[in-house]
Amino acid sequence: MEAGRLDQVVEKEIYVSVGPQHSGAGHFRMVLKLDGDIIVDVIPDPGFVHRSVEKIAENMLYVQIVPLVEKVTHVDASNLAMGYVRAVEELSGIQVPERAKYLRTIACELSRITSHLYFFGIFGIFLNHSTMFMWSFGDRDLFLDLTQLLTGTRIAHSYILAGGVRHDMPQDFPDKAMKVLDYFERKLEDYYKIFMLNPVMIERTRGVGVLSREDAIRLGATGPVLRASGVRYDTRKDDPYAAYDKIDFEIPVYKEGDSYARVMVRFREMQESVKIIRQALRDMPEGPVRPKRMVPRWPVKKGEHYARVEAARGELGYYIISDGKAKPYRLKMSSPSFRNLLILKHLLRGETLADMPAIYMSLDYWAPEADR
Amino acid sequence: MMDVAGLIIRIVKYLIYDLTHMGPVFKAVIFPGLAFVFILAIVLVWLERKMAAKVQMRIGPLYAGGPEGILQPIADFIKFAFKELIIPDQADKLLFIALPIVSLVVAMAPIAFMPYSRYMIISPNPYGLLFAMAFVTLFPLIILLTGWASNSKYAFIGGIRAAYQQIGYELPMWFSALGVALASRSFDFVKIVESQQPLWFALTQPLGALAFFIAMVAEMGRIPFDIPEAEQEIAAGWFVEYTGIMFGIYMVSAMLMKLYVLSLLFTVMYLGGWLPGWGLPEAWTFVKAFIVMFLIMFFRAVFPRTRIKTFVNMAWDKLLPLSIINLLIVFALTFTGFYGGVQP
Amino acid sequence: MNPVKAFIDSVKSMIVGFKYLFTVPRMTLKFPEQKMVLPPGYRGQHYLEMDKCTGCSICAMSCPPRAITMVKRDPTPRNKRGLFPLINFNYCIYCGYCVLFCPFDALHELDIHDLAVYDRDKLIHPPEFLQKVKENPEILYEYSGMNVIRTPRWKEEYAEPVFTRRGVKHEPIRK
Amino acid sequence: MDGGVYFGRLSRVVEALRRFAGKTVEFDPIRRLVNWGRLYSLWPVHVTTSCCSVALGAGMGARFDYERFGVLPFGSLRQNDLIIIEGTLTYKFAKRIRRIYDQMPEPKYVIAIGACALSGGIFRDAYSIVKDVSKVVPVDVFVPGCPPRPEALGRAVMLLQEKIRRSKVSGEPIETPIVVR
Repeated sequence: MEAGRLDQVVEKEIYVSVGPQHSGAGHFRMVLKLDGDIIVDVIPDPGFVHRSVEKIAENMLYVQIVPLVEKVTHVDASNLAMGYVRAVEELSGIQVPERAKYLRTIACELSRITSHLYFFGIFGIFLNHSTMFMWSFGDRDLFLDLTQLLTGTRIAHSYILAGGVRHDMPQDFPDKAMKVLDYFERKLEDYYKIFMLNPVMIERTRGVGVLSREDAIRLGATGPVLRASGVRYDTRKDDPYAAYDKIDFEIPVYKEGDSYARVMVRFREMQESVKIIRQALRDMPEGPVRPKRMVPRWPVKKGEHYARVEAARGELGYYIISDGKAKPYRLKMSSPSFRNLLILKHLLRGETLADMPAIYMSLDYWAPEADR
Repeated sequence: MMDVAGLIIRIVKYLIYDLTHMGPVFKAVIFPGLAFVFILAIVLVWLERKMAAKVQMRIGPLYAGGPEGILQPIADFIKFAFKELIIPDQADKLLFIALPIVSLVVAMAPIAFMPYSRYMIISPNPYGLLFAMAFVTLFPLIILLTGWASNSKYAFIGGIRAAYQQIGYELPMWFSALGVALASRSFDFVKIVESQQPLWFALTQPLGALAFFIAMVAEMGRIPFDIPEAEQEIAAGWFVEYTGIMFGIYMVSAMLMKLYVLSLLFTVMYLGGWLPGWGLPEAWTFVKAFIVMFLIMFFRAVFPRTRIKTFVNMAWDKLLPLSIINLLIVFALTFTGFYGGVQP
Repeated sequence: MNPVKAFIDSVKSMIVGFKYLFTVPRMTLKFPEQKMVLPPGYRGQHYLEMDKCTGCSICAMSCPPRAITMVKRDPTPRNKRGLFPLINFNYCIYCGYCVLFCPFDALHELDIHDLAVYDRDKLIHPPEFLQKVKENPEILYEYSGMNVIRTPRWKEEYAEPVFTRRGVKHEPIRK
Repeated sequence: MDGGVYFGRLSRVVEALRRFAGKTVEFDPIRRLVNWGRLYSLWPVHVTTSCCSVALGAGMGARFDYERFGVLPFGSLRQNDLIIIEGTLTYKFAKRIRRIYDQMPEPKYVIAIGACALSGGIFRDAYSIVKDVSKVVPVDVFVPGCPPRPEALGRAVMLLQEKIRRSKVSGEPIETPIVVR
């Protein structure tokens, strides 16, 4: 709309731009068409972080693509790498030592916890609950300490490589991990009391942005969004990878399908992740974690393959076409955030402007992942 | 010339007498007035940030200077004072420039009627409660005007929200205040406090006190009712276009003066002001008001923001009946002579 | 929602807040004064041992952002072609592949990872400089112009998180 | 552009006053006071260009807590002083960043963090990204890393504070040799 004086506005609807500079939208823009306080229509404007990852990947060695795909979702790096490495390994039949599988599980779950904590922080700040932001980001840092102990860096791990993991875990890792997990389990109770039980928060999220089971399936929702709508679907159970088939854990499912359920699914998933890490540390067998010598060229066979993993935001798929050379012919990512973006439009229509942050953030939309 | 010199000498003599005997100038400029309020404002900003930081397991402002970074608010203010002023092309310029100053005046005016003790009051007035409440009521209109003058969509939505919010809390607030006035049979703050002699009104009118408290937090625009300036929905709401010192003035008036004035109002109306009155009566008032301020600032660390819809629903469904029931109870009690003692 | 239950839950939330206000310790790492102990194997700034380098260029080949260029220097007995890596930290993503894939252990990583510069040219580290970093890692701060903020009035000490029953805090350790 | 019109017809008088004030303000005690206010009150804009925002988030969180330095994120850009460009800047975003920069009041500062912001990093083959952020907005401090540690961002804030401390109120740097303390 042209910038004019407000008293000259005769239309009933006004357009309000949310993002990219806006405390309610990071690297994403949507234009809301408002009738009074009701959102009549949403015009999403993604693509602010489009970096043509798939095309760049065609000019890179297979090993170099691991950090590349991690950049797509920095908060969830190991899961992203896990999906890619799984595709490569299954395509060319690379065997992975047993211990490496457990280490991969630990890395993936640490990654999931940090990602969910990131979600909680941002969700808190979107509801203007700054304490939740500070607590989540503070506790997230303790987990980043663990990942830096395990993988060598805080965020972009590049830990999971074809044929194993980069290096074995340090001697003092289990002790430190147990300390952090004990602390975190105690802390989660306080999270629950100050945020989930908080009547103001419940009032803002319960019954807001309800996604029915049918709509969730029809629109292709994935991950916690799908599970909050009552669909029990998780790649970790349905198509196990790493060591998930040997580990006992539950998949939290909620029936309500509103923002509160989506938050609760993530909350319960963090508790499950803590359990998974504990079990993996306990059951981990001895043995090698990688081939003797790491080489930058991976022996990838000719062919094509699709593999998927359960990233923090949902099911993440990689499709690789290889012509047997050092670089892939084509790499296609199917990212969960992009699939959940469709739902945003569906959910926002008819809600009020005040519900926009609660709905938008409850999808845990990560723009670089959707734009790629 | 001699006359002028004599006049100056007389003025100086008067000032000395006034300042040493706590006359009107002392009251207006130093103790319940300007100097005290501005020092308190600095301490409050610092305290709010520090307290939120402690709940959030972090430190808060530290390196700006002073013990524990107490100079941080001054640094912020200096920065704003020397920042560029931007007046949007499309704005209503006169209103845009004038409104911050008007808002400061309106926000600070009730201080004149607020008693710290029987004598420590800038402008004693038999209708002090009415005046103070009238000025308090005026502030959302300034927010609405600001939203209009900025001619920005975010600011406009913020202004509309403020007006909408006022529709919710205004009636419960006045009805609760009416209960106090009825019980003490006066609009005079001094009489209101004195008539709380055995029991505070917070104890004899708990429903009214609760309704007034919630309406008061909404009036301040503090979390959980900071709906007009909702950062995450409408950028920063009604002051989105203000820069530099004009924003600084808004921060002082909207964020701090309202907090201070309304907390003091609550103390005087419901918490018995300077009662029990022995020792230094001003200290009693101050400590009580400070606890109220502390509690309201503490909400920031615990609650998220409500929605405008819910708030207005709650105000009409819960607060208004609460305040009316309170009023009826007070009405009944006055006939039984429960609040006797102070005659009109 | 039931208003009485809502009131009780609000009070519960506030009690948690008060608990944190009075009992739980702060977890902030006072950064310029305190530094974190980084684990061995942390992927920070690189250094080079020029006498081990053979100029095989595997580091440059495996570098995902192509931050490493092989530059010509005086040949050594081991390095007959005289090719040594120059690392441009404008590009470097600290993935550590160069160190991982180096067959001769010539490249290594330090635990220094807090560089910031006014001038981006200071981030291009030629092989001689990478060699010097090994002997004196502090040279990194001087070279990048950060010595203006490293004042002696801060006693820099190492700290690490300590978990107590009430929470977590950072306590200084001796290293 | 969304700048301001300075007081309409009074602009000439205002300009003279400004010149006078500009001279007065550069006296050393006043300059130090103003710079002290500025350097301990850097409010960053809520703009996340890309994924290095995780470093900023960690820095704002309870572990590193940049509010100690006076860095307090605030909702609206008219009240902010600092843009932190976090990572990749696409051409689509670059227009907005320039617009955000123009809308902010003087003085304003820019910190660019992450390899992508410095040079394009791993994505510099992409057709859609800006390889050099300083061609879009003037950058004061650069931070390498992908993403940088929060400590590095803290160092960047300290470098920026040092830069402000050694500049005039108008923003020009003072020509003094940098003394190694």
